Amino acid sequence: MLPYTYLLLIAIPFIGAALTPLVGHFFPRAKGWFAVACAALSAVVVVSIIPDVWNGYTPGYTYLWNDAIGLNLTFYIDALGLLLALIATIIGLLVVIYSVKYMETDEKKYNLSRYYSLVLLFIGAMVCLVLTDNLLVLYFFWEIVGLCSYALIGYYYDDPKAAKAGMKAFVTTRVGDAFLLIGIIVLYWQTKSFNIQEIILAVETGSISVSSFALPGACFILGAIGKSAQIPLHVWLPDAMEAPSPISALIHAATMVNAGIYLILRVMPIFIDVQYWLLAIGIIGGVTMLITAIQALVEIDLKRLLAYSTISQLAYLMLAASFGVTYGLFSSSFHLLVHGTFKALLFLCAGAIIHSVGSRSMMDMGGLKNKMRYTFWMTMFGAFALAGIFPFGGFWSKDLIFASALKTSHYLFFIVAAFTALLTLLYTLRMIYLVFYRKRDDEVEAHDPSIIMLVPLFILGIGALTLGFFEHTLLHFFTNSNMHVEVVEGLEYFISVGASITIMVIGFLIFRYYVHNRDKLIALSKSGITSSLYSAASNGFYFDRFYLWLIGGLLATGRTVYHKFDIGATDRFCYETVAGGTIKLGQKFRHAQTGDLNYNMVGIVIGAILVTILIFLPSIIDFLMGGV
Amino acid sequence: MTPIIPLIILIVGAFVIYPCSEALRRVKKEYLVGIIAALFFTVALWSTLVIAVDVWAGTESTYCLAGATAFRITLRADPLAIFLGIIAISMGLIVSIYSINYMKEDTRLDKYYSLLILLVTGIVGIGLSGDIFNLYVFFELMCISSYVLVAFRRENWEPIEAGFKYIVMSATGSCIALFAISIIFAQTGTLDFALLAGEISNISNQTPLLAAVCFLIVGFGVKAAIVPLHTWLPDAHAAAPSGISAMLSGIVIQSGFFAMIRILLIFSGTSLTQNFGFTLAIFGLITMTVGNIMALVQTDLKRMLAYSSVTQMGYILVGIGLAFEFGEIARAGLEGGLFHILTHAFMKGLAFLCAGAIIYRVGTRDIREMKGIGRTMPLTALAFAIAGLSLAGVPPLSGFMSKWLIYKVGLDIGGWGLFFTGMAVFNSILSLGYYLPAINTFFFAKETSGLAKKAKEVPLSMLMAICILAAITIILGIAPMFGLRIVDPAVEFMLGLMGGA
Amino acid sequence: MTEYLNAYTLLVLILILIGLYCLISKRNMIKMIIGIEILSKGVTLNFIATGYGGIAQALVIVVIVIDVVIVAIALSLIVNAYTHHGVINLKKLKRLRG
Amino acid sequence: MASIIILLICIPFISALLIFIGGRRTERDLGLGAFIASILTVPLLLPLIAYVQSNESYAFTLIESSRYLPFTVGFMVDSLSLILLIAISVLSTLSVLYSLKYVKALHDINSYYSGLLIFMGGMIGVVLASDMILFYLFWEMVLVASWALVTYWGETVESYRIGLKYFFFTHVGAILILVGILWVYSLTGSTSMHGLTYGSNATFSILKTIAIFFVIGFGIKMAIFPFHSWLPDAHTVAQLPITIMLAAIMLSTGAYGLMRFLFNVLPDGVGQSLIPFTLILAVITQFYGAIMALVEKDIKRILGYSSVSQMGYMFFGICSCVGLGAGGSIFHVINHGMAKALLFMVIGAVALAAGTRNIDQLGGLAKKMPLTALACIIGAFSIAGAPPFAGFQSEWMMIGSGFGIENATTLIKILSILSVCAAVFTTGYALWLVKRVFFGPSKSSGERKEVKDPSFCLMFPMLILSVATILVGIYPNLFMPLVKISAELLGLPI
Repeated sequence: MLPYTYLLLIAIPFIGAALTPLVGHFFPRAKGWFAVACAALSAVVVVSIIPDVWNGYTPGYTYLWNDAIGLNLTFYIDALGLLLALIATIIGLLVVIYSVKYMETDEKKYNLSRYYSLVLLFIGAMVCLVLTDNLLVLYFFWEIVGLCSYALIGYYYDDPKAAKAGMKAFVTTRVGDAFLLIGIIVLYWQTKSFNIQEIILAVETGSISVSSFALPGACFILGAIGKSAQIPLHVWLPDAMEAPSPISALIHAATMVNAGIYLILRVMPIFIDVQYWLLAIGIIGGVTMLITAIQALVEIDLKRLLAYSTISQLAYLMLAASFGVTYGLFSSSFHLLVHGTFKALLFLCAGAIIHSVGSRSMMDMGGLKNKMRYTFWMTMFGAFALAGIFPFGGFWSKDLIFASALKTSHYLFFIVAAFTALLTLLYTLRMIYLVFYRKRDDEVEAHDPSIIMLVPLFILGIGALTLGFFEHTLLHFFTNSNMHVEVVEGLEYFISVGASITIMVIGFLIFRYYVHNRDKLIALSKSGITSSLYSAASNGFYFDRFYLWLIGGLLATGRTVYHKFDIGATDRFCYETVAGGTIKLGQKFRHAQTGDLNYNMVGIVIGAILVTILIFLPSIIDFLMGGV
Repeated sequence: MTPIIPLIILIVGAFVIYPCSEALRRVKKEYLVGIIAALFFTVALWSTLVIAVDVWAGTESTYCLAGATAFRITLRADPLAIFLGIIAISMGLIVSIYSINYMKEDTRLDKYYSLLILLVTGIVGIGLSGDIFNLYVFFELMCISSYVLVAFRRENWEPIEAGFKYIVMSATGSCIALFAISIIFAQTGTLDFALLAGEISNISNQTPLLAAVCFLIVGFGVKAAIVPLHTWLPDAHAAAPSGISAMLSGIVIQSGFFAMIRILLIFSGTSLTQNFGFTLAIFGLITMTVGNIMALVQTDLKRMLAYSSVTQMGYILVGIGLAFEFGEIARAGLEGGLFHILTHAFMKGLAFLCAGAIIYRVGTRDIREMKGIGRTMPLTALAFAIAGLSLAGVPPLSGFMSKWLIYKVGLDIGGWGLFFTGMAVFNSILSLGYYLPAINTFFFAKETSGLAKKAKEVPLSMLMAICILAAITIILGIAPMFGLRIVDPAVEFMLGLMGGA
Repeated sequence: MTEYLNAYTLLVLILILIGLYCLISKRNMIKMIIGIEILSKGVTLNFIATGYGGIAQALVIVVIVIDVVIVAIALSLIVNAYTHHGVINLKKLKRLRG
Repeated sequence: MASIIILLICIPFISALLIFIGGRRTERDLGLGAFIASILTVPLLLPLIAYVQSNESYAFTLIESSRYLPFTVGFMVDSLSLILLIAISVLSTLSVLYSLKYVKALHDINSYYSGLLIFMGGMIGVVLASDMILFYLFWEMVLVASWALVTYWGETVESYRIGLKYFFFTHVGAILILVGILWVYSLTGSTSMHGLTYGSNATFSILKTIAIFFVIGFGIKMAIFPFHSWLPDAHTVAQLPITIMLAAIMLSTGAYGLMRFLFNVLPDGVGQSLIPFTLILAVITQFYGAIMALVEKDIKRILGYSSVSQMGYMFFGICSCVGLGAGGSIFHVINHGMAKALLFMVIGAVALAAGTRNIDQLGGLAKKMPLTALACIIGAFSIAGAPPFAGFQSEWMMIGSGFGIENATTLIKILSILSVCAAVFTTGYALWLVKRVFFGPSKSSGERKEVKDPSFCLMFPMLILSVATILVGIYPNLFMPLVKISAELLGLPI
């Protein structure tokens, strides 16, 4: 470990983020490289922690940030957190490098300082999020990464779609966040602690009853599905594709969206004994992966397709997590790493393609294979990894998930995962076909990007190809750092390997049929039952429409209530009933003041009688009582 | 210094006004006669203060005009008299300053000022009288001066109608009060305050005396504008010249009430069934509520203020009535009641003077015609706002301070007392209901009405009077101890009489 | 009760009631003044009836003087009302109300 | 120490008088005078902060209650009042600074500034008073001053009617408070706000009734549903600096009063007994304000309803009677004050530049007013309770406090969950506001060419508040020790 690691962890990205606008102001051309330097430095710092953790040492550190309410910056670094931190910093570094060239053209219209500043802020927040042990601090950074995501989705702020998408992303995830906050607070009131390790210890020693954890457990799941875009809170991620492509690669594929999974894995020891907790995660994962894979099948926007694919793959992580600490934790983490790598690669490639073609619709692409050679090959690497083709990373990680499912007897989940793998293969191949192979009547102008953009692609491509072979290294890393991880030796399970291979074969067969009979299929999709399925899938299974209906109804109700209550009841009550009533009473009283002197004299007589009655009241009462 | 000195000064003043006025008329500066009146008031105030220092120190001074022990005419300077005297003379002083410009266009100023001085003389005399009949005489002096002053602009319809109503009702009241005095005289054979208490406790049959109490309350109640005896008040207050309205509202109706409690005090120390405190408090509640509700619907500024006076009398009645009923425990009621007489004199005086100033410039009494007057007459309107908020009991103005003491008395008593407090608090919201719209109209109305546009700030003497009263209203709110310093000896004195059976 | 009901007291009460009746029922301004006078005289009689001799007489004289002044002022008002506005009936004087 | 407190109270009033007298001077001179007067109070706080951190509280009596004075003129400063004081002096100073440029060409500018200073002085008095009647005096002074400011210099024709409404609503609240004070006095025989001892006749049901009076009385000032309807109106109609004072500080004095009276004046356990009732009101307020903010079109009204919602949070925190909630509410006084002041300043600048406050006619201003947009985002996120901005630090404490209530019934649990869910709506309207005003295509560009960031006088307060919002967000220890002591003083340790 480097000296002052903890300080550097926080300081480098955040100070970098703060300084970027200044650098951008004084040296406009250097700000990109300044950001690269900052990202690289943080990567170095994170990498420097690896040896310690590898050797089984768990670095910890506490800074009393806001002691009064337990908001203390506590670091607890184990393999899981470090893995996420590594992904964040290294992919972050690659993305920043990529951006230097990619974002160049935006310089005139938008201030790039904002971009780099936010990216650095994001990297720093992500690192802190995964390394901290304090749930409240976790929530703090959880929100900051959401904030960066919001700001970067809406980076092209004068595009109404982007502005809307940013807001949608933040508000939707905020629903999850609110529940996460409830969970954290309820957990706090029940355990009097925000520290995950303390709570785990308390749960393990049995000093706290798990039965009361149902509410926080459910809240944590809701928090996770918001951030990781699982059903029913997944609607923000496809829209988030309005962000610049590097941001999609970094935030919406490789890092932030993994935070939800990370949270589930992190708190799993706390809630593992809560009834149905794991099952709920598994069901959410299973449903999500199926639905979004189908949506990916019919999507024609390249980035949205990748977004659906991301949701679907994240659902794998959820599903894997539901296999418990022993089997699920590692398989989930492993796929997380692999998926982060290849999906970032795919997004960067897509970015290069879109940059070059000038459109995001795959209908505007086609026949790009020869025009963008390097990009094509890198996309193929990513796509094979996504589709789980041997020997790319995805094959190994998915295989591990299948095997874990079988080992833990989750057969239904196994079938769902396998079927989704088939769908995955199909939409991947469709994508490749539409973008690179499909023949077009007209020519599309396209060319490979510059070397600065290609370098990150190559690095990630190599990762997608080779990461699968590092399964055991990673396992060693996990077991060394006290993570209670066991793992199935994937290849020992012939069923799972067989399944993987069968899927590959069937997938290719179906795809062959698709390529040859594409027109027929398109016609089929417009008729009969399939058409309604098709339109449902292409409309995102009406989730968006439902939410819009909900919000619209709410606003309409709000308006009604405003008119009925604020204007109607309160104002009318105050002005008409109370004030008007009093004045009416006054008008009545007014008649008593006749202005006639004779009446006034009668008033005097009445007054005299009243006074006499009151004065003699005791005597009268005495008299009456005496009479009785 | 003997207590007759202020009276002599004032009476001399009333007569000196004539030659002075004659002399000034020759140089066409008749209106300056107000300065002479103010001078006399100043001297009288000074002499009262000189007496006050002695009285507060504990030496009551008595001046015997004539008579033997059983029936004598005495002037006795006790803290209560000093209290009333100081308020009355200062109000007279301020009103005479105000009237210098306000009455500039009127004729017969010699009569106006001498009547004003006589009015004040009557009030001072009410305080100083050592026996009931003397008190009655001074009371009538005050009444008669005020009859003439109300109907001073006798060419117009309104003063005549109001004046006539005022005379008839007030004279009837006086007669009833006098009837009560005659009963007391018949039963006890004396009218001297010092002797009465002893005589009363010797009397076995109390029914005539209780009847006398009834007639006292009704008789002086007409003057004190207790509902339902108040009907003369809105007419008279609205019809009188504003300076006189200020006097009427500020001190004359309180003097009626003062005369009543002065006599009732004798009974409070005796074994007589003391139900009258409760009666007063009940009438207080009715009075304040009716006054407020009536004021709510007025569009005539002065009439609104007049009804507000009815309300404020209600507060005083509640405070002092409860004090009569409960004695020492309800001390705050006496403090509050007397303090409210003090603060009300100044704040209602201020309100009427401002109203007079505005009417003087605008030429109408309709509030709706005064839109935006705050822009053309900022100081006057601001002073009116201070008076209005103070009357509505908004701190930190003096009205809140005195009302707070009246709220307090109900709490000190507990039980039923809480009801009185609750009603009093509720009424302070009601009173905001007419002051606030009025202030709003003055300042915040978007368009300035045609009449208000032509208005400008009033002449110096009026402004001076207004500013003095506004300052007093604020100062008594921030530092009520200045006021309570005058009130406190009077409270002690009254408590002494109540407990001294 | 009987001890109070001597002739004087009765007369006093009758006078006062007549005065009040007059004030309540009569519409003529002059009659109102007469009503006050009757009322006042009833009260005056009560003073005399006390039997305190000289003192009472002194008081009564003062009261009568005061009465005279009040009546004088009231009458002057009536004169003004009549000369300026031609009104002597209360019913027609009724403008201020509410 | 006593002299400092007296100075703190006197400076605004005396300078108000001086400014009023100096009516003939130029606008600039008057504004500068007001600015100097208000900023003078800021350094005066420093010794108080130092003192309170080491000694908890300082109380002194200027004039004892006596026969000549029916209450004690005494002042007390402890950490709770200190937090309010900081908010009051700093934010008032900033709004005076903002006024310098914003309220040009107003009539009677001298009265405006002196009214503003009296408003400020009244609030300082409210938080320093140690006697209930004195508290009430200052309380009403605040009301009168703010009413005059709202109505006299109102931006629209409506101000006449709305001024009345504002005054009546809040005055009725004040009267209820007064009734409560009087009742407490009748039970204890003392008007002091500290160390009261209740006699045996103070049964729990009586105390509970008094507590209801206080809750409703202060609830009206805090614009708690269903007494909220004065707030959006008053906020909309007032001149912007006045709106800032109203929204950012005056509402918080309501929270201050509620805390003082519920926890210091009334004995322990009274506040707890009102729990489902108060929490229901709080949750309704949170949602109601947020939904109305979504519905509204006028950007000032949006923020007005946002204040309603935020006050719902504070009300929730206080009424949960849990240390975390009380602490959060105390802290939120600062954080909400900063964020809301910031947002109103932004809105003011936007309205000034774009010439409209209708959100449908705004849009795409980020390009032309980048700094303002940044400030708006910071303010909006702070209101939405998103880290790293200050709002987060206090908001989670308040909304989470419901879960800390002991022996919670299902209803309370549901209310607690709902109060957290309200945060989603808060985010919704805050972000939607930002989006509609600053993002998307520019709508009003055709008519107005010179839309740009405002001048220094308007920008400077925004910058200060933005920086402070971030600073407090990442370094809450700036206030947390004070907040912690305050919560302990209220008998609700965090």
